[in-house]
Amino acid sequence: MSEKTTFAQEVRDALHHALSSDPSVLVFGLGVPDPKGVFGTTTDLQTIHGEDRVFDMPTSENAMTGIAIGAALGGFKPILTHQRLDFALLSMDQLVNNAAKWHFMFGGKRNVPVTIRMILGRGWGQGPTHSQNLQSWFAHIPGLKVVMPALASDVKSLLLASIFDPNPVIFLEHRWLHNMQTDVSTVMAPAKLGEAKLLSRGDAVTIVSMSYMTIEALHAVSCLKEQGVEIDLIDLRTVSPIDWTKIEKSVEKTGRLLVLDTGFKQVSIAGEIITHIIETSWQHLKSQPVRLTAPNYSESTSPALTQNYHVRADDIVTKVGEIIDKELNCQQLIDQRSSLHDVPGDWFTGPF
Amino acid sequence: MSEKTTFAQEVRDALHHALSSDPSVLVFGLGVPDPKGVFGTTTDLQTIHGEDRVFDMPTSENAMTGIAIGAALGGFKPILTHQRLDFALLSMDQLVNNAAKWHFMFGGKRNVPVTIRMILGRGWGQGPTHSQNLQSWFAHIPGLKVVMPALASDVKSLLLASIFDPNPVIFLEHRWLHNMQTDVSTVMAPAKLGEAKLLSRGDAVTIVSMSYMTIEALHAVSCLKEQGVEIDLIDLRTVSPIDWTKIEKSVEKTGRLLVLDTGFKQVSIAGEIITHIIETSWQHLKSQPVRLTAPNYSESTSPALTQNYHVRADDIVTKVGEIIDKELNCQQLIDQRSSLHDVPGDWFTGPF
Amino acid sequence: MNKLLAQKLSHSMRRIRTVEETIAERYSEQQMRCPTHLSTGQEAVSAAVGEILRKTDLAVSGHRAHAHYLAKGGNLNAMIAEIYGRVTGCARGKGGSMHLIDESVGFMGSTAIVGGTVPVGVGLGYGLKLKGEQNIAVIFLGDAVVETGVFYESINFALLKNLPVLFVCENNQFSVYTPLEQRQSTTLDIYERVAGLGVMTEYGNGNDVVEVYNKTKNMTEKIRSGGGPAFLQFDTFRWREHCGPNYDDDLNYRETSFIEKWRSDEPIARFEKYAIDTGLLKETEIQTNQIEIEAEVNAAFEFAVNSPFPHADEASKHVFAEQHIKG
Amino acid sequence: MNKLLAQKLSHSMRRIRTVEETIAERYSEQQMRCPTHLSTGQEAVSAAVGEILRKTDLAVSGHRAHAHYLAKGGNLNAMIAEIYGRVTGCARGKGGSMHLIDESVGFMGSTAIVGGTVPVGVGLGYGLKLKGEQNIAVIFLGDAVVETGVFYESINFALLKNLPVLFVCENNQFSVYTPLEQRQSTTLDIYERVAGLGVMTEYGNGNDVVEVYNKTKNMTEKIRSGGGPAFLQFDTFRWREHCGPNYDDDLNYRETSFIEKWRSDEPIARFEKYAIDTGLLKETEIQTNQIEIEAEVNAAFEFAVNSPFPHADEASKHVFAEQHIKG
Ligand SMILES: Cc1ncc(C[n+]2csc(CCOP(=O)(O)OP(=O)(O)O)c2C)c(N)n1
Ligand SMILES: Cc1ncc(C[n+]2csc(CCOP(=O)(O)OP(=O)(O)O)c2C)c(N)n1
Ligand SMILES: [Mg+2]
Ligand SMILES: [Mg+2]
Repeated sequence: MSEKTTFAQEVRDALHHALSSDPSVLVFGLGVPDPKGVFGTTTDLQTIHGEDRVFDMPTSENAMTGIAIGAALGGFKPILTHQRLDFALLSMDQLVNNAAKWHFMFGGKRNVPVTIRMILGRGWGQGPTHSQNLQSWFAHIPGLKVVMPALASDVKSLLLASIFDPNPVIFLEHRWLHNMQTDVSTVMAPAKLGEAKLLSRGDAVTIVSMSYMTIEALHAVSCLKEQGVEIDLIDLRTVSPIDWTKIEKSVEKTGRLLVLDTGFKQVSIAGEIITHIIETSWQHLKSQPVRLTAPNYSESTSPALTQNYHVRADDIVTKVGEIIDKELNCQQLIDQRSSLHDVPGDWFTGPF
Repeated sequence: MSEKTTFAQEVRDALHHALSSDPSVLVFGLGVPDPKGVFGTTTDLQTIHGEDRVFDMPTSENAMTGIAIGAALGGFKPILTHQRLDFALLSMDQLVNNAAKWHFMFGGKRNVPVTIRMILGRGWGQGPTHSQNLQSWFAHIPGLKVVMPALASDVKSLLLASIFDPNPVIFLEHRWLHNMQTDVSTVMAPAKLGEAKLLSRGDAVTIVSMSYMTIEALHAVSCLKEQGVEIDLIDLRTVSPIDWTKIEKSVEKTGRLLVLDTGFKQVSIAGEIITHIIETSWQHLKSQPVRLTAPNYSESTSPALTQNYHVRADDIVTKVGEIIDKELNCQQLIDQRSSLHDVPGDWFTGPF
Repeated sequence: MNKLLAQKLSHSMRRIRTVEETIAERYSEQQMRCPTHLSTGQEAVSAAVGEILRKTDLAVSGHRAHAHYLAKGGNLNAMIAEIYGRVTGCARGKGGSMHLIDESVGFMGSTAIVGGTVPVGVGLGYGLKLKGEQNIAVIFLGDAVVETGVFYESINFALLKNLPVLFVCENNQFSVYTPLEQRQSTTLDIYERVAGLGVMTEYGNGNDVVEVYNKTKNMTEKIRSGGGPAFLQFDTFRWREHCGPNYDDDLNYRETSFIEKWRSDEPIARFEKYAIDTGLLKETEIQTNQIEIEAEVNAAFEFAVNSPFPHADEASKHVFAEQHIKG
Repeated sequence: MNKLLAQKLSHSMRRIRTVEETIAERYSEQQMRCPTHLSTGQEAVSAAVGEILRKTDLAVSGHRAHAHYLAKGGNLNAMIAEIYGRVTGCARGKGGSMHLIDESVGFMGSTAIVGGTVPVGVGLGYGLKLKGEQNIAVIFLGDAVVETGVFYESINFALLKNLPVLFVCENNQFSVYTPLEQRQSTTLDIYERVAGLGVMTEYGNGNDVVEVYNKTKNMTEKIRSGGGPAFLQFDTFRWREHCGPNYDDDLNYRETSFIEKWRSDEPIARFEKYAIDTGLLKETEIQTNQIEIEAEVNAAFEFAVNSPFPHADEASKHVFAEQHIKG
């Protein structure tokens, strides 16, 4: 049996590798060198790489984003971390008016290689301002790349690709993924941003997914397989730019599309994918494309109000059943659930 | 012949009326009391209503949004103006984490009646950071209403509705509309937010549009009419919430949908409308729904690079021709153009 | 200082302490399922400021708001129920520990984004000024708020319009695990930097409830008489971990000597010693008080755990208000 | 002050003035189709700072950046072509007057959002410090920038890390039509408030190029020797309208006496009178200079109007960089 590691540990390994292999890499953010090391993703990095290159910061999200941009223009490759995406709302001016546009508005004279990690909260009373999944916003802005890793085995190569990409990259880490396990591997090759990954093959339906939704989709897919329904499951990995070729090819085969999204429904990435498929693959569609997303309201704090908030594996199975007009059973998925709905697993006992 | 007034003047009249009829109304923003009065939309209001209720502000977009929220909680109805939407990017934290969520996250204990006017720039070298149309962002956030007036005859009632709505309303005024003319009227009835308006009737195609795009659409519709093509033209007026009933009903009739949007294509309101129609009206569709939007890159400064950037009436005619598979002529629309492509009319000679 | 005031301060500090420590004790039951920031050790500031404020003064706060809410007169049952996610909570269970509200006593809301309510408080102050009723707006903030741009924007506007706004900074010298000197230039202390902007300021020992009381009293009077905004810094110390019920001194992010210095001088014992020594309070009175407080707090937890959860339908409610709600 | 320096300062101020006034003259031809903010009247600050900075120092600026770009050594032809929207422009016509860049001389970019480049400059300063080459980052800013939160966040970080950053504030006392006292609490002057935060500051008359030179020289030396960030405020006066080529004094937003005071003391005449009086410069030298400058400026406009527009395809280019571009 191979040794196991976690998603969070893989993030840390990617950061450590980047810092080790390129002296221009900088890592900073609230709590980066603290005892908890941003959920274990930055542990010991300051001790190893020094205070100049790895440091904590003031609660000044907007300026620190601009400082990252300036450092990038000065030849560095900064990686800025926000413990919640929600805090980064303070930095939209620097992100959108400067980072995203610098290369364009100066006619290609310079590029801005910054990576901005933002953690997506969920459950345990994160509530309205600690649980926003605003990938739609970033994907709407020309000049930003947006990465949403799902698999612990993918996150290292995706983060390395983001760090060494010449453009500003928003790297969205779902809090519920940090404890996911994978085999230890020493491969340090960056992925290609903009390439989705086919996680399972099938003719029945194409499911397009991202981030934590992909974990739910994987459960759904195996439950569906047992019932004879084979799924093309595409994990987006990069939600901007989107790997249209892979999605179009799959829909050409299946004629059926279900898109999963961790964000609010209205003006979602899921909607964009459906619209794009309507534009490109209309003639291949056998049924109407469908999306499952978070609803058009915020996640509340009370566990009583988050019970049905998020899309789960059984919802996916049910929706596939509707799409292919077949009675499917998902009781097994519901029975499998070992922990309460508002925690990623029994290991999580609060508070953050 | 009735007397004429302009879109800008109608905005000013709405503000004046609101200030006159409700002592809790406040108007502030950069330049509000200055000699230019925000393109003539705030002229003389300070002189009439006093410095306590109508005032200039520091270049502190984030705090001033929070101050508007605080004033609202204290019983006032503040109207904050940004001369460009782009500047409001500094205030996303206050807008999204506070204004949009206050009512929700305090369990309905209080509402936040703020109106935030943002002007959308275009042309005359506005460039990447003075021309963003980010209605998609606002429409993605639960708790914000988003109004995009098109007609000079509509703007007054829409602004009054926004001011007196109990929720935060983003009111997006396209700079190219300010000089549009309409008949003077003394009606001061607020519109209903969330209600679109059918501007022309027809069976061929449903066109859904917003803000300045509606002006281009009106030209297209009359050119199409001359060629025997009758259009259902729906001016959205409110892009969140969207008047789904009106759009669904029209598509049920026409079976064909073209959506126009002033914003970037990827993750646009246009995409949301198409996806929604796919979800609700799949069985009524005779052809694939289509959108015309700004492209997935920013508006450049050089006039040479904005020539084909925006969707114009003739593009709409051509697209309708594709949808209904009919050769249509739009030369007349091109010939009609009296001013250069980067100004709203000959009256505009720069610089802002 | 008179007897009545001494009683009130002791009672208020003990009440806050008892609430916080009861939360800490019961958090592991896994029924308070939200991030929770306790104020144990920092009670003096809230207690003193709370005694000075009028019900018609308006207050806002941040993530660590239990003490502010209680001291301003917020309903205890509704707060505990809120932390338990019950429909009887002050935000019907939608906001949790970080979103407290009780407008009936002028507690206008606490939110979770650092610095997020600072301009809101200034906007409340603007409204109060227009209404001309000599009420003030109070903004409770931590030392990290002084790093946020919106704080300076808010200060500038408050000065510009000469607003009746009191900024109360509880400097517990840490932001999560990070000491002040890793986040701010500390050549000048916080209050000195704020004074440098032209704001009236005062500085004091946040463990000393009498000092906090006197300095705050003095400053609020200046504000009420039209003196414009003021900023108070009180140094203080948080006993437990930043977020959650435990002690985390084993992580060694704070010097042992530092911890001991602050703990040994803790506000309740310090004040009660003084009050007993000077004859303001009697040991027995304090004990009686404590018993009453414990009964009240236990009742609040009873209330909370016996309250129903909000109905599932509430999840989608309150996105838009249907009408203007009077405060 | 020596002869060479006097010549350079006179030349630099005249060159900036001539460029700005030629733009003003030709703007009505409707070929410079972008918002354009002129620095006529404010030349002294740019000229003096520009003489002091090294090519390897890095500068950023805001919407009113022509003078900063030119003084830092930016290519004149590329700037005029940029304003004309031509492909030979410093940003290939994509950015216009408000987006100037010439990294070959350390002018790292100007942008259109008030305060937007302040943290960028601090980030450049952080990089310079890590590289340890005693270069400094210079941030040009207007008086309105002092109202933005990001300014304070940037100041805090620059102090915290003791960065080699020079903030140069040209206080022309107006933001568009709005005087300082309607935007800021002016009990203390800007530099006094910044000093209050713990920053080294200096204040001077922005019409006096000698004063600007000496105070800036002194401050840059302190910064280079590790003294940390510094803030300079120079009061100055914009002749023309905020944005565009015209005079707008008919709008009466500035007092006539104020206008007359500043215009009568304008920086070029003031300096040249002094330089001639003290024998540093001769009238004839100045005239020869001016003729050369006019020829250079006219040539730049010739270059611009004769340059091609970018090809339509360029509109969609440069959204993403394909590779890292070395500065
Ligand atoms: C804008 C923002 N950034 C980061 C956080 C995460 N965060 C929550 S509390 C906190 C520390 C605040 O410290 P301080 O203001 O000193 O208050 P204390 O916790 O010490 O009472 C931080 C950084 C946040 N909530 N908001
Ligand atoms: C964030 C932001 N708000 C508003 C504007 C509009 N605006 C452009 S220039 C300007 C005035 C800036 O004044 P100042 O900094 O004093 O510079 P000056 O124009 O006087 O040189 C304003 C408000 C903007 N560009 N960015
Ligand atoms: Mg603290
Ligand atoms: Mg100015």
